[in-house]
Amino acid sequence: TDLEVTHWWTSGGEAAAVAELAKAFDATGNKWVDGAIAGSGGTARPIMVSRITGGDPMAATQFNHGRQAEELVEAGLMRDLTDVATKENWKEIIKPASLLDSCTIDGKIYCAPVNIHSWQWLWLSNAAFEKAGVAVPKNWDEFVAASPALEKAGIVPLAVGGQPWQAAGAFDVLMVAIAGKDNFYKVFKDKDEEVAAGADIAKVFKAADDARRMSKGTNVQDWNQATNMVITGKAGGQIMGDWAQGEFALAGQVAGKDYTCLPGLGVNEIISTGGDAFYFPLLKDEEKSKAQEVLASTLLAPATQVAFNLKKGSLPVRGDVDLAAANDCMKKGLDILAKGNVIEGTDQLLSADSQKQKEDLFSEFFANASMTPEDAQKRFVDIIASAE
Amino acid sequence: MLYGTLAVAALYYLLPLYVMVVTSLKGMPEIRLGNIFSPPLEVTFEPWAKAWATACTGLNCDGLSRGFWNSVRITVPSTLISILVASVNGYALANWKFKGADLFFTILIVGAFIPYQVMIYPIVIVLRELGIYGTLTGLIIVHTIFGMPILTLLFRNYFSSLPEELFKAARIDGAGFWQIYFRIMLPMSLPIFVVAMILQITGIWNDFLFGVVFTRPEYYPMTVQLNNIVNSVQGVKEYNVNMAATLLTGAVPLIVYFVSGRLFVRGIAAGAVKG
Amino acid sequence: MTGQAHTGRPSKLLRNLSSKIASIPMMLTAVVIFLGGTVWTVIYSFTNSKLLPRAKFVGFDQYERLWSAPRWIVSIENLAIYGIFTLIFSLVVGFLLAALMDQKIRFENTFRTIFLYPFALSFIVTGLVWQWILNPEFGVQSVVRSLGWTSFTFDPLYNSDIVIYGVLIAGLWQGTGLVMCLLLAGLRGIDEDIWKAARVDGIPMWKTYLFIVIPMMRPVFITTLVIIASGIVKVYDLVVAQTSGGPGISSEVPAKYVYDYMFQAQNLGQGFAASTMMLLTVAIIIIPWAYLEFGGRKRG
Amino acid sequence: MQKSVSIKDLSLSFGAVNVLENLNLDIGEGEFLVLLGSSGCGKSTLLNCIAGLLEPTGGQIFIKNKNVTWEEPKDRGIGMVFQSYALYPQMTVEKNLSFGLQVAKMPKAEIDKRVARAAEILQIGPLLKRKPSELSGGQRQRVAIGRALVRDVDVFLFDEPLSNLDAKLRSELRVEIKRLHQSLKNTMVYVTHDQIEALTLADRIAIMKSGVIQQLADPNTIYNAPKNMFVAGFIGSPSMNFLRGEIVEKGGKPIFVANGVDFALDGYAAGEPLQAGRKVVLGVRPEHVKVNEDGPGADHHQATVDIEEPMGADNLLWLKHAGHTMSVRVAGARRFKPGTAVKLSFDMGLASLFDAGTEERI
Amino acid sequence: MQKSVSIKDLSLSFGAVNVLENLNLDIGEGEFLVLLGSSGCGKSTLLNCIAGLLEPTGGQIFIKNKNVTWEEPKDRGIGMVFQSYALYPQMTVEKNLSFGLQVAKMPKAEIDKRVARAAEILQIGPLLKRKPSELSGGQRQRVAIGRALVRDVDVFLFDEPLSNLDAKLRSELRVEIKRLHQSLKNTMVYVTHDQIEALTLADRIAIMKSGVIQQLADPNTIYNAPKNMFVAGFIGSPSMNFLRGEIVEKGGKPIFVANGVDFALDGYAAGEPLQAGRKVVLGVRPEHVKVNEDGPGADHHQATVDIEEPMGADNLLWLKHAGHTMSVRVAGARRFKPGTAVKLSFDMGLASLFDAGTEERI
Ligand SMILES: Nc1ncnc2c1ncn2[C@@H]1O[C@H](COP(=O)(O)OP(=O)(O)OP(=O)(O)O)[C@@H](O)[C@H]1O
Ligand SMILES: Nc1ncnc2c1ncn2[C@@H]1O[C@H](COP(=O)(O)OP(=O)(O)OP(=O)(O)O)[C@@H](O)[C@H]1O
Ligand SMILES: [Mg+2]
Ligand SMILES: [Mg+2]
Repeated sequence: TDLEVTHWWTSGGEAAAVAELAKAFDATGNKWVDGAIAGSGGTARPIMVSRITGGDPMAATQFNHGRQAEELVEAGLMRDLTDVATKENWKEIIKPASLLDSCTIDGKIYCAPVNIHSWQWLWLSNAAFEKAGVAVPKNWDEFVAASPALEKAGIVPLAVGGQPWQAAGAFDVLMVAIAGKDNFYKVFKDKDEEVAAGADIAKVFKAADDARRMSKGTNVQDWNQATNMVITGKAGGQIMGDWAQGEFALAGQVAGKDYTCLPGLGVNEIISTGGDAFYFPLLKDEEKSKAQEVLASTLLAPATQVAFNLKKGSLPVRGDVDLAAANDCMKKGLDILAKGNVIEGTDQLLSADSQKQKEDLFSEFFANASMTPEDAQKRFVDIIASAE
Repeated sequence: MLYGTLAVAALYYLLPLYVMVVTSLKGMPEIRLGNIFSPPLEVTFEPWAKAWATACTGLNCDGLSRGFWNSVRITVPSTLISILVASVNGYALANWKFKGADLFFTILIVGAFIPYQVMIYPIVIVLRELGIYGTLTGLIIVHTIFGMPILTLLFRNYFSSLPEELFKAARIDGAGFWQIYFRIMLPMSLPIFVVAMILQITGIWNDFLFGVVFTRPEYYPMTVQLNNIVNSVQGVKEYNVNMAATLLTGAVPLIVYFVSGRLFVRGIAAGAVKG
Repeated sequence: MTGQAHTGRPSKLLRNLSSKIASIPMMLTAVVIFLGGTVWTVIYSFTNSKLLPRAKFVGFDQYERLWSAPRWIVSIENLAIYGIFTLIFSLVVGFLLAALMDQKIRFENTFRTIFLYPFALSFIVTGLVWQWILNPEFGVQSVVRSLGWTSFTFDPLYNSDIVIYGVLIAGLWQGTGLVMCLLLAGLRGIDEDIWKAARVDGIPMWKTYLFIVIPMMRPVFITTLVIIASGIVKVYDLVVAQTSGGPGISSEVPAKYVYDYMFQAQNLGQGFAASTMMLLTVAIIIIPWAYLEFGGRKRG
Repeated sequence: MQKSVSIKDLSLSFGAVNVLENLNLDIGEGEFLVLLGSSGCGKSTLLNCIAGLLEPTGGQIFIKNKNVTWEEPKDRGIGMVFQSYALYPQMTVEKNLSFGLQVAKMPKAEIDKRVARAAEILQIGPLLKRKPSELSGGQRQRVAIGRALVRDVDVFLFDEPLSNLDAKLRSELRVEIKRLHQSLKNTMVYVTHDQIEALTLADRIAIMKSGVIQQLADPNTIYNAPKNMFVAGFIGSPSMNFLRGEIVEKGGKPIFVANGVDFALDGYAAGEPLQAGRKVVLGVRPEHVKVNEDGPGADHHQATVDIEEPMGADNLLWLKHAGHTMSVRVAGARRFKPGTAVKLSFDMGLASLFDAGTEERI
Repeated sequence: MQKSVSIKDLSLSFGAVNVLENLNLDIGEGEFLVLLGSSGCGKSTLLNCIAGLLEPTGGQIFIKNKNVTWEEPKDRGIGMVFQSYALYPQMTVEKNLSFGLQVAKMPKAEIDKRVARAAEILQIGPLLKRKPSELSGGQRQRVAIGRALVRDVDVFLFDEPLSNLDAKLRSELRVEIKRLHQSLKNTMVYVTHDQIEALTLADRIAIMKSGVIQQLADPNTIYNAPKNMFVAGFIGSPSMNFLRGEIVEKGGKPIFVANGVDFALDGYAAGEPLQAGRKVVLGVRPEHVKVNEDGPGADHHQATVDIEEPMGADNLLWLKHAGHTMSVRVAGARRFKPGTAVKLSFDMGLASLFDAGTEERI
């Protein structure tokens, strides 16, 4: 049976990873009809939502798991996967459990997580630092300290692409690294305005100010172009999720040798468990509904998980798979995961609306040097105060 | 002096086209060297071939070729139907005015100013209720709807500018609504039909939003493919492929323009400018 | 169509029946889509609908939030700047070109095609090309620098203060051709004798244009203005393709705000409120015009 | 007289503007009726009502005693000819003629017969294969007439059919239309604002002003016994001379005095007694004033030539006479230099007297 | 006669089309010259050359003995009045009049004086604050004339100034223009295709055909002694009757025979001897034929009335006479039913004879 699957994985590493999913599904005798929409989730999601609400749903679609599909589920447009999940024992195999929790609404499971994406990475170009004549930094502070040397060498210290979510994401990473996990939860989970307005967070804004200074001259839009700057040594580093690794891999670079990765910015080794999940709209066609179940279980099959995540650079959602082929950075991530040093991603904690406001704030902040950290913090507090 | 000014202006208008063409004929190494205005040292058609046939979006690596036929399949019926509907409306408004017709028309014209984004939701709902969401029919209807205000205005103005006595004579000859439309008005309206056709072909061919929101992937028009190719950056941006893709996508409306530009101005003079 | 002799007045409804039937698509579009859609939008702007429309009314909350959102304010400012300059420049440039073209020049067709062809390209394409030409690393700036002026800086798309003018350049490139065409058609409609009279009166060319011809072209200018204005309000694709609203939020426009909040932020209520504000602006500009143009006047 | 077209209490308004109000008009079978009036007086509106192209706000229209007020134009037995010809530009002449018949699904043979007959009557046979754009103005107008002709209608309606033609063609086609009417004997309703056309073509003329028929009579009556000053002034070129004055009793007879000059009224057939002291207006047509000839008044009517307008066959003199300007027409050969003093005489049998208040003929 | 405008060997072509070729014309100081010709003959082109609005391909133009061939229009001392009025629609009448003066930087007081004077001459004082759209056609034309008036020019150029007006207004404004000329005494060049205007206004008329002046003479000569058949046929409405025939010797005198009917030529002043056998055309104007009156030929010229066109003051008869149609004008009071047999007589002193080949007057 043909199943149309929509997603926004169109960069080189991503496309290669999707190909693995498709291959696995095709192997079950069905057919994966690819519905890629380029231009990141911001472009793709509206189209997906329109199609689902418009009564012409695809068979499966990517969302960031978290709250993006909440209302679609509530409106009864999405398919309940509880049967498959119980049969395949997802509760047991999916690690960390919070991933499945994000798929659960009123005790029913509505999505199949496929990977864990952690935002908490700083990627550094060894070549760039060599050229600038400084050692590759071990943490954020060293990185900040090294930035004048990089600048002098004509290298942009920190690449931050123009897409709003990159700036917002970088801030979240700084938050965990500098203010710590507790403060992170207080602000984003409990929506505690006082903490948000407090001195700890002010430090984060200071760091964001540094980051802003260091990112001057990036002049690219897409995240992978920014990553490319690191790969080619035009930039010193980039705060970006583990998906960036796919790009390094595609460019034939080797972790540790050509580039360095610092989880939690080297300050606070932690992994955030955002990620992607597939949702399955309710279909009338019975045959397709059956195939949906096949797809769901295929996505979580150990072999698929390995193949997919190796290409994508993300971590598998099940703890029981063997990732011997994983590279250095990935192994670092797996270690941290094994230690249980995890936090939830902001997509899981905040509504899309608050996320968007946050993106607006930080994309403005990063682009506009005249906005003081204090002002930005004030507006940040407002957003947190009104968040649901 | 006169020609000098015109030539300078023409340069400004031609520059981007020049850049597109030149870039699309260069190889990537040459592009990295810098100057976008320098002519290619070594002309290569590879970017064109790639843009047309092998550029990837997600898993599909058949470039623009698939989108091209979809675009044709969307543009042809949408153009024809929207023009047919709008011309009949314009004709009814100009010659067979009934009470309240002006009110509908005014609403329609104000509708021309509504940003498309605002209308997406209501239209999704309407199409869903009609059960044609995601079909080609649905998309054609959407194009017809959004083409209607400006086209109706054009046709109404044009038909109003035709001598009213012609219409009266036809009525005395016993011709009815449709007979007058098909046998008297249509044959006299070539210029305005050309204008409408150009506007619709360019508009529909270039449309991205409706094509992606109101259809499913097997009908995605060329612009969606273009967007995908341009936005799916794999490593470095392949500007030459992007430019080739852009030119390929723009080729159809451009050709339509070059071929019928003369009639366009004549038609504009007849339809748009008169009140 | 009716062959029977009527002794009395036939039903009002049945008169012009074909015309009414033929106008059904127009009536449906006008009422269901444009009117219905608008009313629906306005109503739901008073709710807190998120991903799906829900009739939970929250009064003016969405509007309060809208007007306190810096991005909305920036969008409005940008639209104002973009709008005013587009109006001015496309009219001025369009008119100048039209006036030049009206001098019985040779190669008129060639020039006209050159000025008009960008109109055949989509905003996506326009945005992309200009993004590239204005890119400081290999566009105009780098070319000028490579010619020796190393301090030359021209990077509108990467400078928050002037980015909207970068968008403007592209917008004008795409749109002035049509304006020129419209105005040229208008110029051609001016009575030849007016020119002669002005020459006999000894009025210099530019004064003839300024004081006589332009005032005479009022209707054409109004039509053109409406066409330009409707394009301005709707500007979206161009910004998305060229700058995505960046750097930061400095080239955001209202239509993009609407789209982003409706779909990306999944806050339909906010999107609807922003739409309603846009509609309101449009209505204030358009309805008086539409009334004058179409409502008040009957066909002679 | 058999009635062909009969209009009862016809009213028509465009929005708030009443163009026609309670208009009544009977047109006889085979009559040539001309509607004459200045621009905007409602002539076309009336004609369009008869044709069924405008829907009256009130009243009824009968054609051949059948109420056609709500009929479609094609069912009224009328044909119409327009000022701008209104030929279908994309069709050949033949197609233009046969279009209406084809629409009516008439058999081909019959259509051909009728087209041939119309072409013969109008002598447009050689033009049948041409497009309207390849015809001269006069030929176009002939085709337009042919289009009504082929449909074999009872009533021909003409809306200023000759106004777009130049003077020479106009006078040629005028004769042709007259001849056509003499041979076809259809009822014809003809709208014009050219008084020459009205006078030469009409059996009866209806003079309209602001939607009201001022006088309906044969051309001779209209010209020589206009019912009021409007009609009198409207017909005749140059216009009738109007002299304002009053009736004075002199020698037991009423005479007319204007600016201190006497006019004997001998020969004027007044419809009512002329009381002394009544303010009246004397109307005299330019060709009814004799210059330097014997006749009534020649002894005391002195005038000076102000301007002379030689028009070939005639010579038009503008005279200063007792404080007013008077136009007088003399034969083309009789020339007068400006400044010449002349004697005038008036034939009251051809003059008109109007009440100065009501402007009606006395 | 002092020359005001003098045109020497003027040629003008639009691309391959020669509109004017080696045209020569002298216009006297204070003369009213009318250019008369049918549409497209080049009248406007000639006028535009004089005005400086068209650049001649060859030849020279002198105004007041100054070669102005290459001068700007404003420097030629000419004013021009257009058929379509060409008023600046968004300016008031006052502004229309003064705009040219303002541009020329004339002092305000002087401008006001001139505008006031023009307004007085043309009686448009009360209209000064109005916009052209609020004026009637006649008023607009007056303003258009005023615009030339304020500039105090030597030569007025009129391009069909009255063609857009209705008949009545036309005759009124005609008189006004005539009066204006009598009081201003400027040189005026007036283009028209209305022969009445030409005949009544002109000191001299230049009749043009395809860019060539056919005859340049005073109206009387043009009307009564046309130089060729084109001029003869062009002037006069209805047209001169042309009878084709030949000269026959009878009783030692040349007579004219057409369709077997004799016309004595007594009284015709031929410019050359009339040889027997010469093919000629006899031209007789409708008003020079007498009906049922005594005169030359009344004994043997029989005719039947075909159509009668009563036009008020006159009655136009279309007669069948010896195998051709002849139009004859009689007084309006004399009515003839179609079919009536009548006797005709001809006054050869007023007729014209043309060579059948060259069409030139004999
Ligand atoms: N469609 C219309 N709407 C409003 N007013 C109209 C319309 N048609 C005509 N009128 C008005 O009705 C009046 C009569 O018009 P009509 O066309 O009958 O005049 P007319 O006598 O034919 O004039 P003309 O000689 O110029 O053709 C005019 O004052 C005109 O302005
Ligand atoms: N700009 C032009 N280009 C080419 N041919 C022209 C142009 N203007 C006039 N002509 C031609 O020149 C000839 C004379 O034109 P002109 O306007 O002088 O005629 P006219 O005597 O004024 O006619 P009308 O009475 O119609 O105004 C015409 O045959 C016309 O077609
Ligand atoms: Mg009319
Ligand atoms: Mg002319």
